[in-house]
Amino acid sequence: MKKQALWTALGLTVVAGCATYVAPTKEESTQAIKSSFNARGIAKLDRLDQTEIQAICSDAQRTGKEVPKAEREALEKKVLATIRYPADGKYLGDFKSGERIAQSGVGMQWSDSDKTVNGGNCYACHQLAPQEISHGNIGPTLLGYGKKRGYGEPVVRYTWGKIWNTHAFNLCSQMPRYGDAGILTEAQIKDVMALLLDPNSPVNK
Amino acid sequence: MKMHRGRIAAAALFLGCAAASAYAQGSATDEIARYRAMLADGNPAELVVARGEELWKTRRGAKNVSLEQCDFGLGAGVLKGAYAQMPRYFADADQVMDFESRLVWCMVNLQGMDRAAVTKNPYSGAGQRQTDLEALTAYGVEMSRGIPVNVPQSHPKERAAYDRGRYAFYMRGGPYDFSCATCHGVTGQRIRLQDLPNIAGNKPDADRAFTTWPAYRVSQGALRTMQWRLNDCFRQQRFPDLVFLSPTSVDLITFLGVNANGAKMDAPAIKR
Amino acid sequence: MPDPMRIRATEQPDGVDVRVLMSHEMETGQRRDSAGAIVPAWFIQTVVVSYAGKPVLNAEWGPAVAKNPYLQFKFKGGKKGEKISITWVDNRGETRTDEATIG
Amino acid sequence: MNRSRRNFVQAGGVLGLMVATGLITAEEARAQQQAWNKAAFEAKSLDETIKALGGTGTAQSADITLTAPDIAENGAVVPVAVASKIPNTQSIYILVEKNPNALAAGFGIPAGTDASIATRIKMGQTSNVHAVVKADNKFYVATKEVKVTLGGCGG
Repeated sequence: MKKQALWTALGLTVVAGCATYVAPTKEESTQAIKSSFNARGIAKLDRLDQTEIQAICSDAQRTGKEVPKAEREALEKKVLATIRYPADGKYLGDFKSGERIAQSGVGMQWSDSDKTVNGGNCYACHQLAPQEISHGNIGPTLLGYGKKRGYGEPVVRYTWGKIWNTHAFNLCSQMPRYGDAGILTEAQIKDVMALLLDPNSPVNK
Repeated sequence: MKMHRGRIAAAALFLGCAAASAYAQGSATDEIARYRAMLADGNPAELVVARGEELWKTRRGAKNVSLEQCDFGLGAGVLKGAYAQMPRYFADADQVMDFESRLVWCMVNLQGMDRAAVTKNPYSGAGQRQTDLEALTAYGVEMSRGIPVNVPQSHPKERAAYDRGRYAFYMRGGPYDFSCATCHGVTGQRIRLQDLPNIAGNKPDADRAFTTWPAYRVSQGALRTMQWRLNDCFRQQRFPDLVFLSPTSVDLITFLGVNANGAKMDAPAIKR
Repeated sequence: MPDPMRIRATEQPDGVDVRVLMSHEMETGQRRDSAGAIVPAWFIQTVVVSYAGKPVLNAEWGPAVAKNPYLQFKFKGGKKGEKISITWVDNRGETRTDEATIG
Repeated sequence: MNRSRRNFVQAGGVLGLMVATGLITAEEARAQQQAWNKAAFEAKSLDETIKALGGTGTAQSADITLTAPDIAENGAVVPVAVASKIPNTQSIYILVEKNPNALAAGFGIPAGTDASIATRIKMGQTSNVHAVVKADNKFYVATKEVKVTLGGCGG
């Protein structure tokens, strides 16, 4: 049992008592994955090539070892510098459109096309408007988001950055990079921002 | 064998955590549970199982034989309990095969069918009849109902499949940065109102994830197999198209199966 | 030829319990296929269940009955070992009749 | 062939129509299909449907039990059960207010059959579901709202 735990924790390639068994290397595991997918529609095989952060966060979760603090903070800082804020300085769009974006989960699947208008699928993970009872709990509740945090500049800028690239604030966050990965357009992000931060949005009622 | 027990023990340790972070269940999720209970009797999967049994016994292919002599690992012609003990290593093919892989192997080698033709369209589309593969798989898993899962880890290739499967489970990729673990790595999580089983860290969840597939999906009006389940997970992860019977599909099914060892098969089930 | 129904008919103290699953698409006529064309409506319109030559249930359905329809009801006077028969007819005129022995 | 037309008519033909009768065979069902009540199934509302079924109006009834979930996880399959304690129940109908056509299903209940059926219907969206009972040629109704939710992560 102890050896088992050690093996799991460290990913040792040889397990005592099973001398003939050599666990697959990372390269072998990756190779198996790359041989198991076909490009289809808009989903090409380059999606299997991990970014630096994807690789680091995958390893951390698989091995149960957190990313060292210094490394994590350095990477977060690097990401923070890449966030693109709206050029016109306007952060809030239309919350009604934001609600539609929050409801829609389509986009970027091989079953979608390059003409599909991507959704944000916010309700899959978060509670937002109180009228929508079908919401997930993978992310924190966002009910009363602006009402609780206020509508000031720091909150607005942080929220924009969080949606644009969540990894600036939490390296291994499970949330998609809506701006950075091109999932939502700048205009769409403004609408989602309004859903969270317009005092008249149902989220803040 | 030693390894395999170790994993069960490790999984069992997580039980305490599961109890501590009880499911966040409001009235909405209670009502969903009631909805599911109302559907439990009269699973349309029965219709598919019946067709699968018919196909199983029908002489087909260039060799004009039935599948009744197919060897699913418990000996030629033994179907009862076979699904619960797969994926497993097959010496004749020198590889680890899940039920669906072995089914295709028998259709090709025993019945003389063309592999490319058999595997071209494994999943029925909207408004289409269930495929022969789906019907046969439904019958196959029905023949393991109530039988404890016992996915072997004695052959090195079986253990390698598990380890690669575990690696794939945690691999984040694609434009959304998702891995299997994004949705299936924490206990008590929901997407919309659907509970997400914590496959790696919660034994009852891991059990449910393996023992209730294949399932009749009411949202699609069709029976879906484990191969389909994985393919559709990756589609929603924004990955490319997981190839039917591919190494990663078998590796992940091995990972799921071993994590569910000891639990009783309860499929085909009925799901949203 | 449509797939057979699954029929369970069991004798209970207060009558014979009948549960039926039918294999049918039940297309609404509102769905579009991948090419964007409307898939024509195709659904069971009539179901008749009979015992000893007499009807014990009649049904008229529209396309809003769920795919692979399920039906459950009870009737009095049925005997164990006797047969019930069920027929459905759809809007294309296709039909299927199956029998089951009361258990 | 013991053709007993009267038996069937007395039991109350489906949707109150005069239907071809006789020994129940495929032929019988086919004959009934010829009489399928197109007007009732094309009606858009409860009132229109009742009219097409030959009624003039409905009365609320506590003697009808309509069992359906408060929330349906998927609108493609919504389990619904209706039981009537109203004497001489002839027919049971299930309607969905916000479906393109309200009437989903009708059941003729001959004497000797319990006025209680369970089936599964489709709902396009959150809506009221009506259970309508015809007894002694009068129409009664019980209503319940069923919420239809969205699910999954790719829709």
